[in-house]
Amino acid sequence: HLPILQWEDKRGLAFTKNNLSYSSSALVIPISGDYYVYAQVTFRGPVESSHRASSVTEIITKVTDSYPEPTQLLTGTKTLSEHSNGWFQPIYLGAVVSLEVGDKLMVNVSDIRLVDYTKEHKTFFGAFLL
Amino acid sequence: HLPILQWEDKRGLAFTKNNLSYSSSALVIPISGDYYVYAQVTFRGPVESSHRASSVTEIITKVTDSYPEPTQLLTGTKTLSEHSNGWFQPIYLGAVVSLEVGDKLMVNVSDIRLVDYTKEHKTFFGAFLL
Amino acid sequence: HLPILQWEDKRGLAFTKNNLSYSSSALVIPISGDYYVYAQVTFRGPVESSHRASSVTEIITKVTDSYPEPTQLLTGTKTLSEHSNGWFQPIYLGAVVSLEVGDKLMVNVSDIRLVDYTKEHKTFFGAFLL
Amino acid sequence: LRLRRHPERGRCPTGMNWIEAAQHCCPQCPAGKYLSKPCTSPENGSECLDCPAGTFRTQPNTLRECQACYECDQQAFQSVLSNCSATSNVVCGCEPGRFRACINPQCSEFSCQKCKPCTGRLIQRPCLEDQDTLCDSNCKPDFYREGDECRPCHKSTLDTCGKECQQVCGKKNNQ
Amino acid sequence: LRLRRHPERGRCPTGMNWIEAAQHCCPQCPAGKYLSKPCTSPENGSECLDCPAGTFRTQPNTLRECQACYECDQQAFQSVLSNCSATSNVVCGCEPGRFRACINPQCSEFSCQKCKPCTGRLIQRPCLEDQDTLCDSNCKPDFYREGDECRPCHKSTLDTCGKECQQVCGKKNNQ
Repeated sequence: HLPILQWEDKRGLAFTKNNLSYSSSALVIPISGDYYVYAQVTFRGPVESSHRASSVTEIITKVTDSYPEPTQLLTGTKTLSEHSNGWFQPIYLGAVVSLEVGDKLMVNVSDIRLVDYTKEHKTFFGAFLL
Repeated sequence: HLPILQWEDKRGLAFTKNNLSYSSSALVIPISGDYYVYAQVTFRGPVESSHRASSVTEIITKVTDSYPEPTQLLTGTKTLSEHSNGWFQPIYLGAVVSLEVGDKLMVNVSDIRLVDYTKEHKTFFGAFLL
Repeated sequence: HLPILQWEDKRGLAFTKNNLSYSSSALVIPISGDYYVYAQVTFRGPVESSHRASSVTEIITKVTDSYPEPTQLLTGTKTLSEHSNGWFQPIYLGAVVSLEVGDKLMVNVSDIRLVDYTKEHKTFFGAFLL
Repeated sequence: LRLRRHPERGRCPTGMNWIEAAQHCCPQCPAGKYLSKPCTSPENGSECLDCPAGTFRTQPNTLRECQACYECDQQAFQSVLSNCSATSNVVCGCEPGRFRACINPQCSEFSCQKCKPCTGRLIQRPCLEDQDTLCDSNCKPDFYREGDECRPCHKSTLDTCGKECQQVCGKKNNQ
Repeated sequence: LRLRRHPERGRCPTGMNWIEAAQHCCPQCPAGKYLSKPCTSPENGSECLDCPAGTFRTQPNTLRECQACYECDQQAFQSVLSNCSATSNVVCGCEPGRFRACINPQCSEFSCQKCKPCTGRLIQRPCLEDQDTLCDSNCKPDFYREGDECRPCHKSTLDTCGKECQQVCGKKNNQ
C-alpha cells in the first residue's frame, strides 16, 4: 500500500471536536452519517534521493472493520512536467461520503519524501458531519 | 454548449439523499436554499482522436426554468504543458451558491474524450444544503 | 505583506447572509465558531508588465484584534512551467478553521496582475458556519 | 473478572464482524454479496444480497454496498483482460501492438504506447505487455543507416545516395 | 450624548485587547504566551500560559493558542539557522556548499541549489547564502576552453587535442 501521512492534531491551527478523534494516522468516525471529508497535500521537489518523480498522487482512504481492504474514497493524480530546479504542486480533494461509526480515514501519498510538511497551512486534512 | 457529463447515482460510493435527486445528467434541487456544490474532474491524455489539447476546462452550471440559458456557477481552466506520453490533471471546484427548488446542476467539460471516467474516486460531483 | 484581493459582495452570484459581512477586502466573522472557509483564484499570464512569474501563490489569512500580525490559514503555491503563449492556473483552497467574532478573513496573492478577475465563476471566496 | 455480556467492539469470532447499529456481531456476507440487513442476533444469519451488476466485493464483508467496477480506458487504447464479476474488479491491458507505459510507480495508471516497429532492423525482443520492442542496434542486410533510422537500399537511387548507403547497398551490386 | 459604559469593541487602552466573550478589555499576554483564561474585569489580570513546545507567539496577544513552528526542509538540503523558540519561528538556510534559489518573490519558499565549482576558472565572487558562485569568464592558466568548460592541459594528450588546447597548452611547452 502507499505510505500513510501522519498528522498533528493539537498544536497551532489543528484541533479535533465533537469526539471526532485522531489516533495512529487516522481520523476515527464517532457517529455514522454523511461527512464532508477534505485534504490538501502540497508536494515539492526535486529531492535528492527520489528518482525523477513523473507524477504525484494523493488518496483519501477508508479502513473499516467490515472489510479487510482499505477503500479509496477520493484520488488526485497529477503528472509533473520537467523542472530543473524547485517545483511545487498542491492537490486539494473534498467530497461527501457516508461513513459508519468506527471507520478510519487516512491520507496516502505516492512518495512521502515529496510531501512539503514544513508549514501547517500548506498540507492539511479534515472532516465535518453534515 | 460544452458537453455535459453523465453520472452514476446509485452504485459504489454514489448516493442521493434528502430527495436531492439525479435525472438526465443533472442534480435537481428539492428545496430552495444555500448549497455547497462541488465537483472534481480528472482529465487525462493524450487521446488519439483528440487534437493536441492545449487546455482543459470544467464548469458547474445551473439550468433554471426562470431563464432560457444555463448560468455558469464555477469554472476551472488549466492550460497543459507539452506531454509526449500520458498526462493527468485533476480540477476541483467548490463553493456556496443560492439555489431555488427545481434548479438543475450539471458539469460541463471542454472535451469529453479527455475525461478519466475509469475510477469513481477520481471524478465526482455533489452538493449539500447548509 | 502580499497584495490583498478585493471582492464584489452583492452583484451576480455574490451574497452575504447570517450577518457574515464584507468590508474593506475582508469577510468579518459575526459569531465565534468553526467555519468552512474556501477560495479559488484563477491566475493567468503572461502579462506584459510582470516579469517571468515562476510561481503563483494564494493565501487565506486571518486578521484579529488579539494579534498584531495576520495569520496564514491556508496556502496554495504552484510553480509554473515555461509557457510562451497564454497560461491558466486555478488554485482552490478550503478547510475548517476556528474563528472568533470580529476576526477578518482575507485572500492574498503573490502577484495581483496575474489574477483573472474577469469572470465571477473563475475567482471566488466564501465561508459558512458549521 | 468482568463477564463480558457482549464482545466489545471489534472482538468478534472469525467469520463475524461487529455491527455498531445492532451492537452485536453478525456473520459476514461472502465475497460477491453485501449486507442488506444485519442479523437480529449473533446466532442467526445476516441477510446478504448479490452485488448489483457493475459492482463487486472480493472479500467476505458486512458492508452496506459493493464497490463500483473500474472501467478500461478505451479512448486510451486499453482493452479488457478480464471483465468485472461479482467477486473481482475489471483488469485492463493494452490493445494489440501497444504496451503498458506506467505513469505511477504501482502502475495502477498507465498509458498504452505503440510498440516500436524496428523497420529495417532485427527484433532483439518482441513487444511485451509492459515493455516496448527491443530493436537490434545495427540495420538488417539491404538496409543502410541514416541518423538513427534504417532505410532500404534502392537500385534506382544507388548512385545519388550518401556515403553510408553507397557502402552498404553499392557492394552488393558489383560483386 | 450617550455615555459609553463600556468602550465599544476595539477601543481598548494600549496593552489591552477587546474580549468578545467577556464583553470588556483584558490585558494582553506577553510574547511567548497565550490567553488561557480572560480577565474577569479590565482591572485584574488575564491568565496566560507558556506556548507549548513546537509553538510560538512573537507578539503580545489575547489568542487562545500559539502558532505551530515551521520546519526546515531537510530533504531539500535546508538547514536550521535558528531554532523555534516560544517567541520566534524557526529560521531555515541552506547546507554548506548550497545557496538559496528563491521560488517566490518574497523568498519564503526556496530550494537549496549546489554552488558552481568553477573548475578551471578563477572565482570572481564566492557562493553566498542567496547567490551562486560567480566564475571568471576565461579559463585559469594551464586550462583550455572546450564548449563552456575549462579543461586542464595534459602533456600526454597534447598532440591529439583540439586547436584551442594546442594554442593554450602547446605554447607553454616550446617556449
